[in-house]
Amino acid sequence: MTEDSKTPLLDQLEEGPWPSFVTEMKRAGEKNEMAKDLLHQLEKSYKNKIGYWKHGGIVGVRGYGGGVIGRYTELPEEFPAIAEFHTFRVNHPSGWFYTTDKLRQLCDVWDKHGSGLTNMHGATGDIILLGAPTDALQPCFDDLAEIDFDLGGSGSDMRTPSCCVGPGRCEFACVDTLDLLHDITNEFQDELHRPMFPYKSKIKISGCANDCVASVARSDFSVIGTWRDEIRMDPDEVANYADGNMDIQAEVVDLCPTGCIKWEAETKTLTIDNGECNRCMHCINLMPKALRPGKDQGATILVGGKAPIVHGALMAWVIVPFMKMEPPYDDFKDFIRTAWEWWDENGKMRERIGELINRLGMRAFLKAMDLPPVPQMISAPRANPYYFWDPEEVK
Amino acid sequence: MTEDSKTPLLDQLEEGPWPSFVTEMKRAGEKNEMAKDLLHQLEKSYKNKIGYWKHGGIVGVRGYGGGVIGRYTELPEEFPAIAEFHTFRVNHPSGWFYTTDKLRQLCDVWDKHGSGLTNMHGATGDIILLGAPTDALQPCFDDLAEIDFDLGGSGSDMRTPSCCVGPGRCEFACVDTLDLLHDITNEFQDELHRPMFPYKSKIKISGCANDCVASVARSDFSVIGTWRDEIRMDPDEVANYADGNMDIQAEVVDLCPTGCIKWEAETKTLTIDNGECNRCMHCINLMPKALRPGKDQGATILVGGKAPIVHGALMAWVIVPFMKMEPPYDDFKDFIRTAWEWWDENGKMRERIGELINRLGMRAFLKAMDLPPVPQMISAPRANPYYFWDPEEVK
Amino acid sequence: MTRTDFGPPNYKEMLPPVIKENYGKWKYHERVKPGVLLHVGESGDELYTVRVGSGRLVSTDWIRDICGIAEKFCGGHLRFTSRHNLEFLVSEKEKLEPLIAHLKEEGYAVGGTGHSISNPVHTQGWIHCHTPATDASGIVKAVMDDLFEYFTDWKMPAHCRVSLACCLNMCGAVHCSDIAILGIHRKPPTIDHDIVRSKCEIPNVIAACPTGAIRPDPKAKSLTVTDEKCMYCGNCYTMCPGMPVADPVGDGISIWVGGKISSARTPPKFSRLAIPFLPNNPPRWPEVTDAVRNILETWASHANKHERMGEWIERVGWERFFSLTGIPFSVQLIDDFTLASDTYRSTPAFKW
Amino acid sequence: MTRTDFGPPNYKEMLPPVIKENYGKWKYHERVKPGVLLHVGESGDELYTVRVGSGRLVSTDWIRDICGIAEKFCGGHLRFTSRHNLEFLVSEKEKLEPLIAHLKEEGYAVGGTGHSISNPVHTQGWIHCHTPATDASGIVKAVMDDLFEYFTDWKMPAHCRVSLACCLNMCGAVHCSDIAILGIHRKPPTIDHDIVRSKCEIPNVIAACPTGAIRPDPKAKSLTVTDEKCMYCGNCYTMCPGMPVADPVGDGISIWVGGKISSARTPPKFSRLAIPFLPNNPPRWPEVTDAVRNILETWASHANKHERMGEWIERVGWERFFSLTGIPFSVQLIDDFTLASDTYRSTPAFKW
Ligand code: SRM
Ligand code: SRM
Ligand code: SRM
Ligand code: SRM
Ligand code: SF4
Ligand code: SF4
Ligand code: SF4
Ligand code: SF4
Ligand code: SF4
Ligand code: SF4
Ligand code: SF4
Ligand code: SF4
Repeated sequence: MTEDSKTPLLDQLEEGPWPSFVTEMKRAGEKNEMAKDLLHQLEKSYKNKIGYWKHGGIVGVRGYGGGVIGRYTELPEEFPAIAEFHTFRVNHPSGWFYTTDKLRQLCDVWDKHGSGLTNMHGATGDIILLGAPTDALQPCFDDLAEIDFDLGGSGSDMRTPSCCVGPGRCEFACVDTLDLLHDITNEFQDELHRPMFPYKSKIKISGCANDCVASVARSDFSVIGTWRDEIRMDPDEVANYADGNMDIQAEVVDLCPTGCIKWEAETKTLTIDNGECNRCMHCINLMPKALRPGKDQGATILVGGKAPIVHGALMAWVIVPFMKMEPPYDDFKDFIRTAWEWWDENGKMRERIGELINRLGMRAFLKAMDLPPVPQMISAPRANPYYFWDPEEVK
Repeated sequence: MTEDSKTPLLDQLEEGPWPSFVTEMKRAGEKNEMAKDLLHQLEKSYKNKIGYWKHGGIVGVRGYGGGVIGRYTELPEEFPAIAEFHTFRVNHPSGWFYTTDKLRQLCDVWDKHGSGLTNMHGATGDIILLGAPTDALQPCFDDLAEIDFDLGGSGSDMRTPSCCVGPGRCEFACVDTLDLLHDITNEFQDELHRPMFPYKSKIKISGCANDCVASVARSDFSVIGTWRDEIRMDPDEVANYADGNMDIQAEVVDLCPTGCIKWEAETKTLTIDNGECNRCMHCINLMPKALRPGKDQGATILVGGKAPIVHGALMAWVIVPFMKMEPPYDDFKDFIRTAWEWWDENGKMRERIGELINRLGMRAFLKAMDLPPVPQMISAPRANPYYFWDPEEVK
Repeated sequence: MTRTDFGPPNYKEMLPPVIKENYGKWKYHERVKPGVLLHVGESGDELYTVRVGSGRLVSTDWIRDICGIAEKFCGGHLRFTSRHNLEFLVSEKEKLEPLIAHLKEEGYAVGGTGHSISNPVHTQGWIHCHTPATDASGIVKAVMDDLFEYFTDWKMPAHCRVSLACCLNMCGAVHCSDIAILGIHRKPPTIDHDIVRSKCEIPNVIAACPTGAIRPDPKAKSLTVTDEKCMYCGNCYTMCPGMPVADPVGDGISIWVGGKISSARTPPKFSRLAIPFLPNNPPRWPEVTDAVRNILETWASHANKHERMGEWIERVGWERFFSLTGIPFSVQLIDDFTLASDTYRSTPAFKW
Repeated sequence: MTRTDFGPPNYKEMLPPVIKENYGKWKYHERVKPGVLLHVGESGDELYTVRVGSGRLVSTDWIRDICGIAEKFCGGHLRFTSRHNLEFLVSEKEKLEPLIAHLKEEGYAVGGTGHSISNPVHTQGWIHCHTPATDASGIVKAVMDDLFEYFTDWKMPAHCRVSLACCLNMCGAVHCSDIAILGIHRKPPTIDHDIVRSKCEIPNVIAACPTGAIRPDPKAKSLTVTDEKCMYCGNCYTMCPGMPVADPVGDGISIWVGGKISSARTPPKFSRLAIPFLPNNPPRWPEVTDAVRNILETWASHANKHERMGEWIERVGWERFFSLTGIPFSVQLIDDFTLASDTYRSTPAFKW
């Protein structure tokens, strides 16, 4: 840090063990004016404790209704290079797996057209290419298309779906998250690229109840792998865990939420009353070598998760306790389409599907989906007497 | 049951081991036309599956705004004796203790003026004298006054408060429920007898967290006895329970909600980490001979309990975690008065205080009560970011 | 001038001597046998309580009867409980068994203490209220006849509070009962325009409707109800006799379970809807008594010791409650009122 | 015509050979040491994963750097995680330790697996968004520098997810995090009437306000805001640059705790407000880093093994959370929004 540094505050964030985004901005700034101006504008924000971006008109590329977020600085005179500083949302491959070849191609395109700065990745899962002027958008996209990178979602469309690593590297996966994701992303290209809904709609897929892609909290459609039969057990490996340094009683049995698992220390016997197991994954997580999900696998589908705007955050709710999930995933696609249709017909502007269900009632949604009510949908029945009877029901 | 019984349906309810209200109605009907007509109208209800009462004008006695519920049959031609059939709500003595002399006096008055039927007691706690014509109301009340029975509440007033048996017969009582009840009932005679509030207001007092008067569910002001120091323990009696047929580990320790109680079977030692005890009463309930509430006693005051009309039932909420409860109970009376004042000023017609708190926010209520927010008031902090800051707070 | 505001009789004058002497100085209690409690004072004094079930709707004759008994065995003292049972207070141990024998002879129901069901708190029903969707005393009688063994005996893992209210007003703590029997209307009011025109103040009726379901019908000089907005509360009928909600087909019973008042072990809980509708079937409401018995016995045979209905259900899960009781799960049970979203399940961890 | 709708690159082409061969046939995993996982296939094949912390906001140079490393040690394959960490996938065991050594030499942060904190999910902040109440990357950097030992080591009883969002939109799963750092505005928009008149479509701005706080001001041909109704969401600013909500004094940070996503043991939970406001204090936000460390360490030293933040708090109670952390309890924490009444305490059973 030289004495006349123009970024004395940010410079302090180059110290310390955690990777420094300031260093990254400086690296990009060495070859790119946009990155440099961005750094200086940020320094100004740090000084004045306020942001300097404004919302602008809609920008984009031909044939797409979304995928680019328009952004303009409030201080174009001071920071001319970022007068226009739009970001691309580029659809990532399932599970965020890359070959280095592919990544290098991407870097080349971005160095050519944009700031050289990226987010790997955005909170929805896209590759975020951070900052390009309006003129560069189309050429940049053309080059991206050349190397087979398509855009992700933005605006009132299906957003880029994402999934956990699943069968790619996880023994717990009860659905082929990577394949399902790739399949539906391709199936719903139109919905992804052309805003047509009342608001955004997100799909996230986790292979098991650990929900490593946080689907339950932040997707309108949360797909979570599970099984219907019995946890598979290798008794020898159970014993091995006990012989290791695991206190099976305290760490596994006492923490089982249903109390359906028992441990006999003398005989080193673990027994599970599978009928009472709620498949929470805890015991399996602790003893992956000894316990495995059952073989009759599929997914639970939960609907309605979202952030707090406007009525408070929602977690997604169980709507289909179990659905088989095998290619071509027709049941699942039909489910999504029917739900979208209902939402599209009934939703107000900027009303997510969970809010719509809340407004019109679960009853209306289940009816539209032609689904039977089952206790798995609720944590408890109603505690109030305010059920509005349909005259049909009263005879 | 003779063949030409006029009450063939009700007659069937004279059979069976549980005391029969039909038998009671018949007993009263033998000397009283009102009771007889009531029985016959009820038979008609049983036949047609519908009630025959209507709401009528307001009836009452001189000097009182409530205490009598007006009632008129829809079928005065068919059942002339109950054309007017109003009930008295008579304020019971604390804890529903009676001398037989007192009860006999009451019976005499009621046989003289009314149907001879009663509810011992009504759900709020009053003695309900069931059915008298309009003309009889004042003379009946005069006779009641003669034997020192005053009216209870009805309409938008303080309703007849009630309490558990408390120190009268219960070793758990941490407040003198009977005395407190008697004292405040007398203190608030005006509020009890002259509707002056937006809606009804109920006070119930339980001596401990067992809440034997169900105050938390059905009173605007729920007073529940508790203590601040340590559970008193008699180790010898603990050992006696263990030597009896109590499985202390399973029945007491494993069910302690805070896990603060430990049992050493070999040494028969029970230890309680009182700092972590939430005073739920479970262990004391099971071993009253060995465990007793602490000595620094007082009450928790909860506010807002009510039935579901109109926004759903509410249970009362902790507002004062601890208040000493000793005569003349000034702190408590001030608390009630201040709360009523706030409610009276801000409440809409037919809005209970709990609903008002819900509408205006706990913040407004605490401010009006000049009470500091403490975590004991909540089961969890807010999960939504929608706090509306007071400009005063933002500097 | 009439005397007013003199307040209730002073409880102090009602207390038996043993209570006066041991007031606030009770040391412990024992549950002697079903229906009989023993309280022992620090002084060593003993007080036996014999609890007797009451129909609550009683005649003055009955009151005189029990006064006679209390005079004979209890020095002329008795009390009622918060659940409307009758309690004989015996300070002389030698009178205890004779009292019990006498009570049994006379057909009184001794029980209701400890791990038993107690008297169902209940309301007026067709006896005296204008908004009931069912009767109160009759159902209670039918249910208690059926479950009598659970009143006189300790056959359950914990205590179980059954309550009844004849309409949504829920007079009584019905909404927090182990098993609640609740009368419900299911049809909007029918409108008798003649009565409305002649007897009702239209603005007041409109204002009384909590859901804004009532609008003026200026042409007819009367009112209309938007049926889909009506939740059958009967507030309009209270204001206007031309708008009855009661209806022999629409009215009936709903069953709620798992509520709790005490804070022992777990906090108080609301009861939750288990059976949305059973028909009114007087005089013995067999559908209701069957349903209550089924729920009670399923709980009693599956719960752990000291585990209340709601605690048991929370442990095994509502999905298990429905599969074990065999009660069909229906759409009515799914909440869609103000706090609905707190009752939806946001986890794939449930039982099949 | 440009090509459109061809979809993302096919993941199959991205997978390293060991994954292709063991796809869906992994048998178990072991946590070798902090930052290193071993997955073993049914075939017996082994796959080591080395997890590396990332600042997420990275340059193309950095991407090329990591590509170089992956080419040297991993056959040119790598992946990112759902929390934006980088993972090197090593199929040849002999390359594992050299890779780790190389990473350490080059200053990469290896860690984030098992019972550690992982990369805080975060958002744009002052870097690229128009509604932030704080920065994102800077606070994350400050927090992770401070808590670095918890990233590289297993010193906690369970894993702990820290997340950050720079405004109420809460991009990311902030609302269900063990510790959430949330930027908040606290002042209603200031109105620049000239800009409103010249640049904004007044009806659209009014319609955008979720609380109905904005009304037309026909005289001024502009708008007014009812301050008490405004919850600072910035929706109006999105529609109209004449209504900024950002403000150096009003803006800052709130801290939320106890959220959870997985269903392991207990269902997912929302994070709940613990500290209503801390000032923006760039570049290192010491109030925030202190608060996060205090909460994390209080939990880590009191919780049982495998007990997440929210599980611990539920066990000991929120009153204990506040007394143990020493965080003052303030009125802002008491809910008064839609589901508020579900968060009030309806039992006298609490701790002092
Ligand atoms: C007499 C009465 C108080 C009164 O002022 O009238 C009373 C008296 C006693 N209650 Fe109660 N309770 C009485 C209504 C209640 C109520 C209110 C209600 O049912 O509406 C409750 C709350 C019910 C609920 O939680 O839903 C109540 C919850 C308890 C509990 C908590 C039980 C639990 O584990 O949840 C205890 C503790 C116990 O049973 O060990 C208790 C304990 C007791 C003890 C043992 C207290 C004592 O030491 O004397 C008394 C004898 C209990 C028994 O029947 O075995 N009492 N008790 C009430 C009798 C009603 C009846 O006729 O059945
Ligand atoms: C007599 C009694 C039932 C009984 O059989 O015991 C009763 C009877 C009536 N209640 Fe009640 N309530 C009775 C205790 C209760 C209780 C229980 C309590 O006080 O502990 C509640 C629930 C607690 C509460 O207040 O929230 C209760 C909640 C209601 C409500 C709903 C209030 C609410 O805010 O949700 C109404 C509706 C209303 O006020 O318009 C109501 C209204 C009525 C009315 C006045 C009907 C009406 O709308 O005009 C009933 C008159 C019946 C009649 O003609 O005799 N009654 N009512 C109880 C009073 C006897 C007594 O004084 O001892
Ligand atoms: C790589 C990743 C999936 C991916 O597609 O990218 C992943 C991978 C694994 N997770 Fe995860 N989880 C990943 C994000 C998550 C998330 C999402 C999040 O944090 O936003 C969650 C939910 C967090 C929450 O509950 O708040 C998550 C909750 C779990 C759990 C449940 C832990 C618990 O007890 O609550 C397990 C089970 C365990 O840890 O034993 C688990 C287990 C695992 C295992 C052991 C699964 C396996 O057998 O391979 C993987 C290694 C875990 C480790 O780091 O030690 N994973 N895991 C994600 C790594 C993120 C990171 O860089 O830190
Ligand atoms: C870039 C990204 C944050 C990041 O740094 O990673 C982002 C950035 C924005 N989000 Fe977001 N959201 C991003 C993921 C999310 C997520 C997380 C997720 O998708 O898993 C959420 C929570 C989940 C959800 O959708 O509910 C999220 C919830 C929101 C909301 C609130 C939506 C709600 O219903 O509550 C808004 C407000 C809106 O839509 O007007 C929003 C709006 C925005 C806008 C468009 C601001 C606006 O109002 O115009 C931000 C643009 C920033 C910019 O200029 O770049 N963003 N946003 C994430 C997208 C990257 C990607 O495509 O991968
Ligand atoms: S969600 Fe389950 S299947 Fe997917 S990565 Fe996590 S643990 Fe594995
Ligand atoms: S998966 Fe969960 S519920 Fe099932 S046995 Fe294992 S710990 Fe228990
Ligand atoms: S509430 Fe407590 S003090 Fe009152 S009777 Fe019940 S157990 Fe005794
Ligand atoms: S009163 Fe309750 S919390 Fe306290 S030690 Fe006894 S059982 Fe535990
Ligand atoms: S519950 Fe309803 S019908 Fe029954 S007494 Fe109360 S107000 Fe009347
Ligand atoms: S019954 Fe209640 S909800 Fe229906 S119209 Fe009448 S007042 Fe309104
Ligand atoms: S959290 Fe708010 S400020 Fe931050 S990126 Fe998302 S929308 Fe923008
Ligand atoms: S900030 Fe949000 S709530 Fe406030 S005026 Fe603007 S749109 Fe309305």
